Amino acid sequence: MLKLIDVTVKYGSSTALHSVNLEVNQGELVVLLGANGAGKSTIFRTISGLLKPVSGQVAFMGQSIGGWSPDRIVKAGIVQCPEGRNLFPEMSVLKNLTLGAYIHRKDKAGIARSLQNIYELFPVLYEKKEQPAGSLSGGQQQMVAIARALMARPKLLLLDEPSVGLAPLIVEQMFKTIEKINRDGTSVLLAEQNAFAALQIARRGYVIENGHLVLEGARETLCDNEEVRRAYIGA
Amino acid sequence: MLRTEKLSKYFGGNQAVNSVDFQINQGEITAIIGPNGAGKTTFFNLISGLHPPTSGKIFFEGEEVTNKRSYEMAKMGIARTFQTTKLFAGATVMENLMIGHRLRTKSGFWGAVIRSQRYRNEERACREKALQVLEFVGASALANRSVASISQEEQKRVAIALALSTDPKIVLLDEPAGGINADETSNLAELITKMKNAGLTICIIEHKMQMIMKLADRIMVLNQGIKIAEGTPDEISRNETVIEAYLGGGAHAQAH
Amino acid sequence: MDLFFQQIVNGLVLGSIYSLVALGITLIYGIMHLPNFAHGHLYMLGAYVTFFLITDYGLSYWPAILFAVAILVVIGMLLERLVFRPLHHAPHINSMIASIGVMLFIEAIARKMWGSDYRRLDSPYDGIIDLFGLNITEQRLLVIVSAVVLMIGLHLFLKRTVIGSTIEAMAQNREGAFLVGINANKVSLMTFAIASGLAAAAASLAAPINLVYPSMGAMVNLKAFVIIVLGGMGSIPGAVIGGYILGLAESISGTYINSEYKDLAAFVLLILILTVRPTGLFAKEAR
Amino acid sequence: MRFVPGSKWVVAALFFVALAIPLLTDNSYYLNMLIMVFIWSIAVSGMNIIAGYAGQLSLAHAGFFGIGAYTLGLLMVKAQMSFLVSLAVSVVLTGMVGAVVGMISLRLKGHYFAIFSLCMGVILSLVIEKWESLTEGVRGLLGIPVPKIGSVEFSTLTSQYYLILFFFVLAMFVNRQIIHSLVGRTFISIRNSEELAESLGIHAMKSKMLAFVYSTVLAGLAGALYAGYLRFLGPEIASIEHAFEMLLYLLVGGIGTLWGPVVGTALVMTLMQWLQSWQDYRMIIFGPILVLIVMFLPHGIMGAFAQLKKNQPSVLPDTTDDKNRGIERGVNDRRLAGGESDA
Amino acid sequence: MRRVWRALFTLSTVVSLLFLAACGNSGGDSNVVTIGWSGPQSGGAALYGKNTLDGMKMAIDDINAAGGIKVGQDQVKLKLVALDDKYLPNETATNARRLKHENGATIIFTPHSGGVFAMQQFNVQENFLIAAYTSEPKVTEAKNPLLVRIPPNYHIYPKPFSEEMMKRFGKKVALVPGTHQYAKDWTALFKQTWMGLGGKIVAENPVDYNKESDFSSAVAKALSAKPDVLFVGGASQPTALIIKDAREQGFKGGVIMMDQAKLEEVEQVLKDPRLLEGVIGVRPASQWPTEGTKKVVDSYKKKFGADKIPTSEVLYHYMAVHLFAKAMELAGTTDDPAAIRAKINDASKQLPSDKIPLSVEGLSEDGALITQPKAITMKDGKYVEIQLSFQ
Repeated sequence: MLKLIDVTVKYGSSTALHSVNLEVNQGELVVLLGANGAGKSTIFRTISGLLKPVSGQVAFMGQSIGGWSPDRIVKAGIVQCPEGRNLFPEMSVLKNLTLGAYIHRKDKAGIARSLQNIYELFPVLYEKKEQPAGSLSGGQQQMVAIARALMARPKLLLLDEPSVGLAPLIVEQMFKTIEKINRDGTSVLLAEQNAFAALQIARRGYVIENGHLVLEGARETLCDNEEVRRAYIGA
Repeated sequence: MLRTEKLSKYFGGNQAVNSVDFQINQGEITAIIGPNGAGKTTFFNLISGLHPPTSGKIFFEGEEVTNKRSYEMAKMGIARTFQTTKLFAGATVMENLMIGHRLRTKSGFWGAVIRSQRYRNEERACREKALQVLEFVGASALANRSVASISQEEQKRVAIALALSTDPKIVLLDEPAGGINADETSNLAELITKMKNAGLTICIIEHKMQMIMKLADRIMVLNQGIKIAEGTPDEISRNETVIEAYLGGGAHAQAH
Repeated sequence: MDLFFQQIVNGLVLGSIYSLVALGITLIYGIMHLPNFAHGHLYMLGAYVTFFLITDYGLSYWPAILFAVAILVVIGMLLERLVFRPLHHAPHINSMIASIGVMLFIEAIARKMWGSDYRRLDSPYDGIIDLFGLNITEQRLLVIVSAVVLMIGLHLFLKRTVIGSTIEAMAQNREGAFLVGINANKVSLMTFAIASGLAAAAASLAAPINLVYPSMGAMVNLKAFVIIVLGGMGSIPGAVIGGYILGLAESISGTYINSEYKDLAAFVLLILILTVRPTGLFAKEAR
Repeated sequence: MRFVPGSKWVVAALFFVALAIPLLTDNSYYLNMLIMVFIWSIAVSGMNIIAGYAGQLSLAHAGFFGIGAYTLGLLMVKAQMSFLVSLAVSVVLTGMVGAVVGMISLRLKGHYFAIFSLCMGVILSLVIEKWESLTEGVRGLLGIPVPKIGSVEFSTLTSQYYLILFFFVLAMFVNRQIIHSLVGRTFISIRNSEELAESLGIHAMKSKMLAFVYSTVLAGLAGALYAGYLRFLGPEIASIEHAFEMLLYLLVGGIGTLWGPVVGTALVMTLMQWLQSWQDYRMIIFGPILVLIVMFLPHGIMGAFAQLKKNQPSVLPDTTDDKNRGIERGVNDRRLAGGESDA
Repeated sequence: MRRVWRALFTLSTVVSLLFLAACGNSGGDSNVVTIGWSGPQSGGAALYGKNTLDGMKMAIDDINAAGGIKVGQDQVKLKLVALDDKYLPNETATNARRLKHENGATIIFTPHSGGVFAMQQFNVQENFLIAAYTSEPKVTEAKNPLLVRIPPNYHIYPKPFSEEMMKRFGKKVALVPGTHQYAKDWTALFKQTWMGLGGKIVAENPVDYNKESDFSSAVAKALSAKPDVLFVGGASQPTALIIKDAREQGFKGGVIMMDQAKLEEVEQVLKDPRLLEGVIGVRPASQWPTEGTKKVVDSYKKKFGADKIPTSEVLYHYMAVHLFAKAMELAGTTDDPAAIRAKINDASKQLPSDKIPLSVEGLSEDGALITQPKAITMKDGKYVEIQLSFQ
């Protein structure tokens, strides 16, 4: 479904991604593990068209999307829920969600249905729908961000560290929700440093370090890998 | 040497740092760890004077410095690096480093115009300081390179050199090993040890656990702006709360 | 007391015009972070276009306004496309200078094409209304009412329609806007269109109570900048309220202090407010 | 020296050419143009210090030019003070006003500072225009005597030329000394990152104040020389159009370069003179040229030279850094900013 | 990198092309004498500048069409070189030097006092004649030997204006003049005269006629003092608007108009002559009762449109060019400014009144042309002439 072939990205003269090869198949939930600054967000930003690769290919559903503008990529079906959330802080939750469905803006009935689904998934958002998004707590904002991404009815959802800054209990909930979203048919690429929590719901994963993909494999392979354990727990 | 008392910082309604009591001891390497968004960098920003705390107190060498601005803190001997390597882009490494020692110089406008004796002495002192710290961090060869043209790891070294050129007592390092590879990380760890051996007090934020576990004398763990644990690396790695917070609830069983 | 109320009305007329122009500048600033110094000259163009549509093409007042707005919308979009979009990734100071270039160009073109003469656009609403003992011309009332209608319209557009809210979305979080599939170029094009249209509307409303001449936009432009700094750059309510504050401050200070110093009053007011609130009255809190 | 056309030998050669010019021509039009270029170069180089080096775009400098000019004029006309004393006082007074304005305005950042300073400029020019009892208002200040130093009277164009050349060379010398010194580097460090500079113990406000006051002093000096040369003053000299013009000279020449202000002033002024032949079309041609210049030579002429020489992006300030105000910038701006955290 | 080179190349090409083109213009012809002009062609005063230029252009075209002037044995044609100075004195100084040294102009016109003051610093040294179109008295106080002041002195108006208005409407006047220098000087003199005649000033509210977006609040303030007479002064169109605003706000008294505003232009804006009842002002130059005036007004209308009326700037400049041309003929030289100026007085007496508008009676000692304007007022729907006394 999504394929990155030898993608290299630079910031000025420093290379942020070195020939990255990555693949997400239809219906999969793939996790991208890596420490801070390893290059996870750079991959995501590249897929979403916010950064242009200097070389390599990004393909989605058989089409090369490298060099497409971000809005065109969203229309193609790749929607990102970024790490910084990037909500519209002064707009109400509802407005944020409505804008999430921007590409379907003519489909009023579809939007209403999506909203219904979202409220089932995150009941708290229904209660807070008239509040400005910026006034919500961190966890709720994270929910708005994911919900907003879902409103676009993505084929592939990119989730960049949804657990950042959330209390453990909420993290657990969040992961369950992500699992459910995936079960409902959306392919998910999840970036996490919370390795083991993420590996519980993902079937496959990649490990990135300093802009290189250093490891790739199924859940079991990664869980058992000494490198991964060492990198994340330090023991 | 540096101590905080119930230090808190709120951004709007969010508590970034919540009532943290913390101490950095002379000559030690103290590490601050915690998941992303735990408030580590905010904490650094508070103790380096970049942001004023909402409440609480900061003491440095026994003196209260709570509302001092960052340039005052720097003059007192607190130097820091930033998470994203901040250097003065476009200038050469040497030009960057000379600014680092500016706070120890006195000559101003007129001195510079007439190139007074004192000014020339001070400029020489800045240059010598720059060379000295470059040598210390093992980057002498970079002196005349433009900052934009050197590698990530070299930039990290230069950033540390820049902090050192202020003649600090404490150096606060914010993720010095972010974005560099394993070999480079171990070189960096050596450098940090070297700094400690040279008599500097160091406080470090880092995600690379192996490195921290080896380097640190003491570790504080922050989560959600709250200090959840403090102790030696051994104590920390056995601490249930830490594992819980760091690895996520469900991961607990798997981690063991 | 009559004088006081008379001056309030005059202040509202002035404030309405200022607000409409300032709204355009603040919208563009919110989206592109560009202080568009050429905006006052778009206002001037709007007045000329209306004038010629009425005198040379025999249109009546309202159709002329509509056409003038349409023409200015096109001009605004051309400017965005030809000048400001290519400069979007350059340092901001460059697009600022470019806007000065555009400003010089528009004024020179206007002078070349239409000469420097003062022109007078007659209002079709020349009657005088006696409102609680105040003499107000219909045109003045029309300026106030139309401005309020336009502002409400803009408000509804921005808040109630999905297309309109893309403008606010871009201003509040640019990257977030990209990630929900909003096309940045389309939004900035639309913003320029709206801003130029507002300027044209303001100009065609104001033209009958003043004169039409090539440098008519310069002072309005400067005042509009005072207003958006006053209200907080990029803030829409700030532009509206700031506009009325300035309009009223000018007419009141002109009456009770000295009319010669009232321009000074506007700027001093600004300094005072910024000394107390460095980011203006309605600026968003820095995150 | 890092800047190609500013290399020592070129500068020395140009200096001797400048000295020799009055011997080579008696065309007073050329001399007058050169004098104007010198005067405005001084003022623009002042703007360059605060905008190009310290990174704070000030549009108030036409106002300070006006203060310098009027102080000299008023002291010589109304207090019958000598030229040198008046010159000194006007420079000092401009600096003092600059200090007060700086204290209020330098707390603001980015576009706020730019537009605030624009309003300050408007206020200064309005004060000059409206304070009739002092400045004679719109009528203008008449009868400024011929500048005299000791027994030397600067009544001829040639003598004025040398007088102003002297101050021009002096100002450029001081600029050079400052720019290539710890003080200048301090300014640059603030332009690049106020946060980093402060964490290195640099009192940013103090340095910005120094840069601002010095830059207003240069503007004041230029104004005072202008008054002594033209010997008539109208309030227009402090107008906001002049501030825009100065910014234009600066940007065309190359902001943040030592010689940019001089090159830009000379080039644009000459260009404007040439365009006189087009009369009404002058601004119709000039406006688009300006837009093209910022599109294709965004770093100005000296910036482009520096780029050719160094084969890499030159030191270019973005004086209006939104990050200071917590606003996310556009997609590619991040790439330009060169690096970002991948959190 | 290539982009930068290309840009530098393009820029230098453009600049050198401009240079070549500019050089092409200069190049003297011995049988052509250049008249210089430096004034505003852009900015707020551009219209004023254009009017002065139009007058000069018409005069020069007429003279050249008639074969030029006869200087000594040669038949010489006139050429006008106009440079924009944006109303800025320093630009005037630059332009004057350029006109003198690049174009060989001996006579340089400028329509603003700042420019005149700037040129006075060096015009004797550099040997050219200033044709100053300004009423500023200080221009002539300096006794510059190479200067001719063209427009009439306004000192003669305030007294008869005041007397007439006091008689008809009353002694209370409210002032709403412009903030430009000419308006200020005029107002100062008017105030002195009005009070000297026992009148009272009930309000003084100057506004910037060129920049103001809405005059209504200034007018409202002035009217709130319940004046019998309103004093206004500035360019015609804004002046007309002020009168209109005042009438709309219910003012029925008299209006004294400074001579800068032209009654015929005010009329065009107001449309309804009833609004002009009680207005007093200077008789339009275009209504000067000479054959010459009528002729020039007609040819102006032919050139610019039937509804256009030449302003006094146009007519005075038309007249001035003829005057200087005549003086050159009499002096027998086109490049000796002192000799030309010495013949101005004679020339003014020899100008044919059937061809030249206005009538000039000579040159005063301090270098100002002597003309005799007249005043009119609207009374019961008709213009009535007011006698001006010359002391």
